[in-house]
Amino acid sequence: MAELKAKTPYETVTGGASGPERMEVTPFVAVEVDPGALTSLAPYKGQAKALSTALEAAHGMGLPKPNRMTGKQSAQALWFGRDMALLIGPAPDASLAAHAAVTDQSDAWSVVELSGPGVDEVLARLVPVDLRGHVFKRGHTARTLVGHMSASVTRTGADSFRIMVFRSMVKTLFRELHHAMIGVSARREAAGAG
Amino acid sequence: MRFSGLRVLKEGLTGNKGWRPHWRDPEPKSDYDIVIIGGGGHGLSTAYYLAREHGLTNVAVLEKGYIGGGNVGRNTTIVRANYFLEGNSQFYSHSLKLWEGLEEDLNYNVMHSQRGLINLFHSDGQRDAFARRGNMMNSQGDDAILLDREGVRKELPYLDFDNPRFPVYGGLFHPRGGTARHDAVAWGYARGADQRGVDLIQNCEVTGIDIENGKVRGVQTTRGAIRAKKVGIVVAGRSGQVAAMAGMRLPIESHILQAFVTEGLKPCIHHVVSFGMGHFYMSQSDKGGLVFGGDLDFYASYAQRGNLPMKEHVMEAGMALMPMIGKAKVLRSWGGIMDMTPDGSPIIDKTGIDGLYIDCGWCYGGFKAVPGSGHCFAHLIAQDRPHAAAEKYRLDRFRTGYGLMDEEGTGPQHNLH
Amino acid sequence: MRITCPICGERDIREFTYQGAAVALDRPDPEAGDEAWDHYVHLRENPAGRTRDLWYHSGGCSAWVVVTRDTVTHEVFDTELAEEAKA
Amino acid sequence: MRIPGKGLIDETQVSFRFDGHAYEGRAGDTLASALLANDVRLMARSFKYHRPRGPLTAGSEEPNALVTVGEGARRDPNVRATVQEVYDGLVARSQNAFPSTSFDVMAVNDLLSPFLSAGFYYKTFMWPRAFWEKLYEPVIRRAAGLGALSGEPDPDQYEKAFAFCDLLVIGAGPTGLMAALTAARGGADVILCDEDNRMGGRLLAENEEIGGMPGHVWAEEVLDELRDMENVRLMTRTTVTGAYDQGTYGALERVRHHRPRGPLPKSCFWRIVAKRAVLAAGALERPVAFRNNDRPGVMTAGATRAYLNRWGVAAGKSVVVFGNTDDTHRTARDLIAAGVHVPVVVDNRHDAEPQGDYRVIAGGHVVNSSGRRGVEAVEVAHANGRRESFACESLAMSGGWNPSVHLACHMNGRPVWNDAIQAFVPKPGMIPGMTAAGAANGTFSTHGCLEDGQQAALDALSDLGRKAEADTLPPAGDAPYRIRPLWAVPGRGRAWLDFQNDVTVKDVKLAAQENFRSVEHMKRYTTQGMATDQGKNSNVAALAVLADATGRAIEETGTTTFRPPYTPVPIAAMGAGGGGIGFAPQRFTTSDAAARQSGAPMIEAGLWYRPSYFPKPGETTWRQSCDREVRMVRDAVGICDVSTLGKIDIQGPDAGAFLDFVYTNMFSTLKVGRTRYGLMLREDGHVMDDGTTARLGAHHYLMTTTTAAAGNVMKHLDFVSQALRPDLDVRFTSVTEQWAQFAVAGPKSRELLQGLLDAFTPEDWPFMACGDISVMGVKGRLFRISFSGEHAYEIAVPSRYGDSLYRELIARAETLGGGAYGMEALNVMRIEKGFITHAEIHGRTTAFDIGMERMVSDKKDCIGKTMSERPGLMDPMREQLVGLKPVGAVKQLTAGAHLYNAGEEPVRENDQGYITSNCYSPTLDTVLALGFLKNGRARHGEKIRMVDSLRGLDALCEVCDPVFLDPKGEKMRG
Repeated sequence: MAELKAKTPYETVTGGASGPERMEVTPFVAVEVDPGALTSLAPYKGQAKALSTALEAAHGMGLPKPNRMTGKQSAQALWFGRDMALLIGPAPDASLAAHAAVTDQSDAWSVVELSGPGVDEVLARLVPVDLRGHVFKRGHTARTLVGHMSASVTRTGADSFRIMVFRSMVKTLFRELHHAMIGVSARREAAGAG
Repeated sequence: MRFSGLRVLKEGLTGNKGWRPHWRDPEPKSDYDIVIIGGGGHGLSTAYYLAREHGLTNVAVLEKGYIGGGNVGRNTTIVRANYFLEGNSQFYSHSLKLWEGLEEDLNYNVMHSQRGLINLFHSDGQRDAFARRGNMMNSQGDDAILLDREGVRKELPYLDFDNPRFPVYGGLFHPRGGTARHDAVAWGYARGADQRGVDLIQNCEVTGIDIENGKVRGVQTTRGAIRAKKVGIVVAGRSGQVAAMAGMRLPIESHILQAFVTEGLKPCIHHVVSFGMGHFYMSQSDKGGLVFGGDLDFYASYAQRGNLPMKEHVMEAGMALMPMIGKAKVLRSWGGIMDMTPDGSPIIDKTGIDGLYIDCGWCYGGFKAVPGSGHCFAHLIAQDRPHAAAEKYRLDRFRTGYGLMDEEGTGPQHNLH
Repeated sequence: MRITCPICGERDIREFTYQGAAVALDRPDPEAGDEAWDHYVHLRENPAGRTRDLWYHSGGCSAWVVVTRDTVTHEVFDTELAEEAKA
Repeated sequence: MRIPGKGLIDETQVSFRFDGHAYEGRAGDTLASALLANDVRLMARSFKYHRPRGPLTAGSEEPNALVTVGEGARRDPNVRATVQEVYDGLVARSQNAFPSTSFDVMAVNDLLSPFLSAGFYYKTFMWPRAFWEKLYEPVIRRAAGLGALSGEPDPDQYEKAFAFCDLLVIGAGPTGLMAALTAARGGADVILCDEDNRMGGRLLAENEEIGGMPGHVWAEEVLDELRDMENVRLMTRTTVTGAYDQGTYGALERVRHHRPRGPLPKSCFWRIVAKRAVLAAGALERPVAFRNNDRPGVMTAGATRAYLNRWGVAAGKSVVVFGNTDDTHRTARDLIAAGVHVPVVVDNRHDAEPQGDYRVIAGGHVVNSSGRRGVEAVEVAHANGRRESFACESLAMSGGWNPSVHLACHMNGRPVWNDAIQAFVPKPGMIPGMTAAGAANGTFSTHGCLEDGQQAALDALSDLGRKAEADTLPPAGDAPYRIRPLWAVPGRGRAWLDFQNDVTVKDVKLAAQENFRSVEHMKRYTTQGMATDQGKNSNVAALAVLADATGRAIEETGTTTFRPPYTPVPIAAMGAGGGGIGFAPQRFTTSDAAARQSGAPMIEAGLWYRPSYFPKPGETTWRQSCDREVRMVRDAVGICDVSTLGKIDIQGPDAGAFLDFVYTNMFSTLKVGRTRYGLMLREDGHVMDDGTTARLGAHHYLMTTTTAAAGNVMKHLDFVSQALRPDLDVRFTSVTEQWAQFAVAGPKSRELLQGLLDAFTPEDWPFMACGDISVMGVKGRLFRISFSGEHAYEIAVPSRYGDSLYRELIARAETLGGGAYGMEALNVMRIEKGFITHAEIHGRTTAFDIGMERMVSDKKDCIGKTMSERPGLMDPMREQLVGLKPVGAVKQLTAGAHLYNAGEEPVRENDQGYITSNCYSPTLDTVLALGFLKNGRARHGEKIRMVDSLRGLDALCEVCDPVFLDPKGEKMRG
């Protein structure tokens, strides 16, 4: 019997199977990543603390405060909106469901890693939030807009961000990132050329 | 003094010394038959028609600032009769007919220009909704033509037909739609009312409405008390505050609508064009400026100014629809106060107080309604019964649910109409 | 205009969707009568000045926020979560 | 005329063209300075009288020298020659003149000016009526306007961006530089914006010393320090165009107006969010109104000095200077030092003395100019009335300076009159968080500007909670500003106020004579201040004239409203990203690629794309494909992607109670493993949305919304939960994107699934059942629901498998004689079944109207219930949902057509309803329609008239039940 084949969001939209999408406009790179399972955790009334404890016990980190991410590379908890966190990486432990609405979101989001020196400038073309390094530090996250798309934006390093938009909008995300990257890149070139 | 080309020639030859004031600045009398609160387009036209149609000239129009200083002087000047719900259909049809004779009637060139209005649609569903509208317009005796995509291309070749996010499927063409010179409308009515004996009192703010035993007796103003047998409230942008003086609460939330004009350009847009997917409409003024607007800023406001997100949205829509306008430069933006009702349609009605009448809730429809609103409001005040064209504009329709006119179908959220 | 979401912090209004007067929080009893319901659904105080209204942080965390602000100056005095304003 | 050795720009030559002629300029030149250097001063024609014009100013406020830059689709109209930088290959030409600026036939208007007085058009062109649109208006429109758009799509790139800072400094003259330096040294994040291509402001235009060095050198030193600081961002060529709420500013950066084509965006529109701002935008010089003051060669004195000192260009070999402050003398000194002849300085102050080797006429006025296409001489009146003529090539005039208060007034604040400087200044606090400083605040000495800028920065630092110290200010000029009002020189003839719009002193007086006495009336009647400079050059003088004509003081007369933008902003910049497909995000289903590969035309459904139909070889019309697809589903099996419907996962102990509150019908009673159709109302009792909701567990539901309403429903649920019923413990997550969901519909759907699902017992899946399944090893969900009226399922898998499953489904369907069906077929089948969509629930329909009033449970309260019971919403004469079939000769029914009683005239008064949806039903071989008809449910069987005047159709049809096919639902239940 044939198997159902999994595709990345970008592969799905383009009908191709060439692996995760990677787009480079020197010195910036945007690449589609597979962060593992994505599970939304929405604690029931009065259960946030209990959920945090259960999360800590099961996956090694507590519930993040608003606008923050907790955890390590292998398992992260990303604040994802009012009364909601997104468990990234492992499959959720069964104990969590006692305290929270647990919903699989692994296929709902397109996840893109954007990096390059001074990459804040690229996102400054798309995101109405102050993402400069001394304000929006590693582990800071925001539910906000990227262009006209509802998004989650997280700083993952000095020069890198994780951007999440609805899976169906992945093409628009790459298109808008491309436009922004080209603009910043051309300015750098023009400034360099004097 | 009658205006004419000959008069302009004669005055030109004699140094333009003979021109007289277009209206007087009388002191308020202590007593009038009728006081109209509000010297905007609707108030001035009400006064004009009270005098012209009903012979009532012992009338004062009280204006807290300068006449024509409200929305009549800060809109996108579109004149149309393209509604599809009973009530609106007959009213705007009536108003458009008044527009069509307005210059002769007022002896004032308001530059009413029926250059045609095209509402674009971008899906089969929108086409069907516009077909319903167009058929209603025709059955009302107005004019509508359903254009297909090629028909639109013929009229508006500069639209983006090649790579648009929302392709143009067609358009509803309203040949009698168009524009007018907004200020001139206010001035023309003011002059006409003044010539017939109406007192236009500027810089006179109403501070209270005198009511005794359920009957109106007059108003208090910053220039003294004025008695009146009847009082009409027609104060777009301040309806809630003035109605509150009579103890009324209205089904109105006031919102900003921004509008924009570019620097003058040689003629490039003939019609009034309206986008179906992004709240954007544009026409070109006689001076060459592209006059355009979009949706409300969405939050309740009396500031007469808006914020950037809606400006950007409107201009993005402009670029989406007609990419040739990119290098037109926006010269000025401004905001009007839209009195939004729960169904997006206005109110012309008696109040619970004897002798007190109200004309309000014009949402964005106010400018084209200026003649019709004044004509029907004057009728209501003079005859104490509604004019047939405006009989659906009842205040109690929201409570009873009878005769709601929700053209947008968005329900009782005021800012969505 | 910028509004401070009680959860996310200060944000551009492009992230928010406006609803209308905060009277929407005070839903009448089904039997309250047509006048009470007319007031709730249709009639508005519509002040030129200080007002309380409801905004949805649609482009952010999905919180409903009650904003106290001035409709003439656009000054924002205070924001709180609708959930807490209600409680 | 270029003066060797003068100016701050380098010697690099650049070649450009203007009106077809080749010229040489220098890098750093503006088009205006380069043309003046080439002795070209006629650059444009005025708007109304088509008078010849040269540059009046040296800045963005220029009213005269507007040109068109570039060619073809890139041509850019109404560019200020005074701002446009020249570069190699620049092509510019004049506009609003035919055939040329030197000979413009429209200049006949100038001769007709007595008849073209203010507001003349309101008094004429009324007869005959039809002539307005046919004759008068076209002529007026052609004569009006300035430059022309290319008429082609703008091919340039534009961008928008956000920036944030502690302190925004607007303007980089002495005030702004000092403010930025102070704030930056104090540790604040600073953005310093200047509209010029080079920072320094008036320091680049004046002979002025700061700290013992030339002002421009001091400026460069400050800029060097600022450039090296990480907390400072310098933005040249960036005009702050508007001040908005809570410290938001709009700014336009001209990124590539000074370069030939390349990858750079043409411009960038910035939204700058600043905790504090300093308005250091300087001041603008006022021209003086006197007879024929508009001739090329007449310019402001400040512009004369700027051309001389910054660009090394003299406006003429001999220049008369006229003014009312010491700037007059500064101008004369600079000119003389550069070797330019100054025949006379006319100073309207009676105590004026020469400050150098030149003649002064104290208490005098320039009363007229003469010359052909440019000034050749001016006539001066002495204080005693004696007239004297002076030959000259240029006149430098100054009526004093207006602080650039504009941005401070963008929130409706009105500036206040300052008698000492005869100008309006900002009132503190007009923009929360913004302080005006320096010349923008009416401080005109260099020392005063430095002091003001420093203080404004210190105040801002203190507001920001930073410790700040005042450094010692470098010494700078601190001469007092002495001014004698000088607005309009009395006399005959036309004296221009608004140069571009050709508004003269006479026009303003005529407005007053006709009782347009309010400043707003005067503006609107005369068009004073409505030109591209928005009155920057003329408003205050016009006010003074109006005040004089109406016997009021200037402050009493008031100003008109200052509105954004400060200088015009291209629509393409503020609308960047909106063109083409960029206007809104595109959403693609997981089957999108497969559908396109099979040739399906895709149509927009909200932000989504969905296949319209799937053409097979030989099919030439959509109807052929659609009819086949309908038959295919009815006879075999069809596959359709339904993932775009909103899916909301609802969990929590109170989930059932919550759904009971948002739906009209009961969901707390629904069995686990079952699905129910639900109807949702708005609070005003009209239908909001409908859809099915499945109960997956005791506390777990999955709601389906329509595609169009998905976002709104989510918002509504959040509202009800947070704002109305926070007592209920329930949580929502949108899973629209998580699941790819496909309808498998038709009599062979069961057979198809049997081979596909890992364990499938059809008997376990009765109509409206739902639950987990395994599809080729992948966990999914199955719903036994139908929107086609057939025995049907919807199968859902995680989206990553969507493409794969879709292809598998199609392949299997094809082996069963089935295949894909699109939106057209879906629509036909739902009409056949009388299922409603947003064509019917269009926001004005109630449950009563669609015959679902019994779905409003009387056992409970729900959103919309109370208001749905308003008498007007239950009235039997409301338009009710009906089915319609043609019964006359005309067999067409069209959506949007209206209904009338048979035999009645199709006029609005007789309107009985309208058609919402129509189709040809291949199943029933007839045209069908759904519509709304007054009291329709009671009229089944009645014959009524359908009229579609737009399409010329007039048909007789029969009213029937909206369910045309299988009314008992045996097929879908069976």
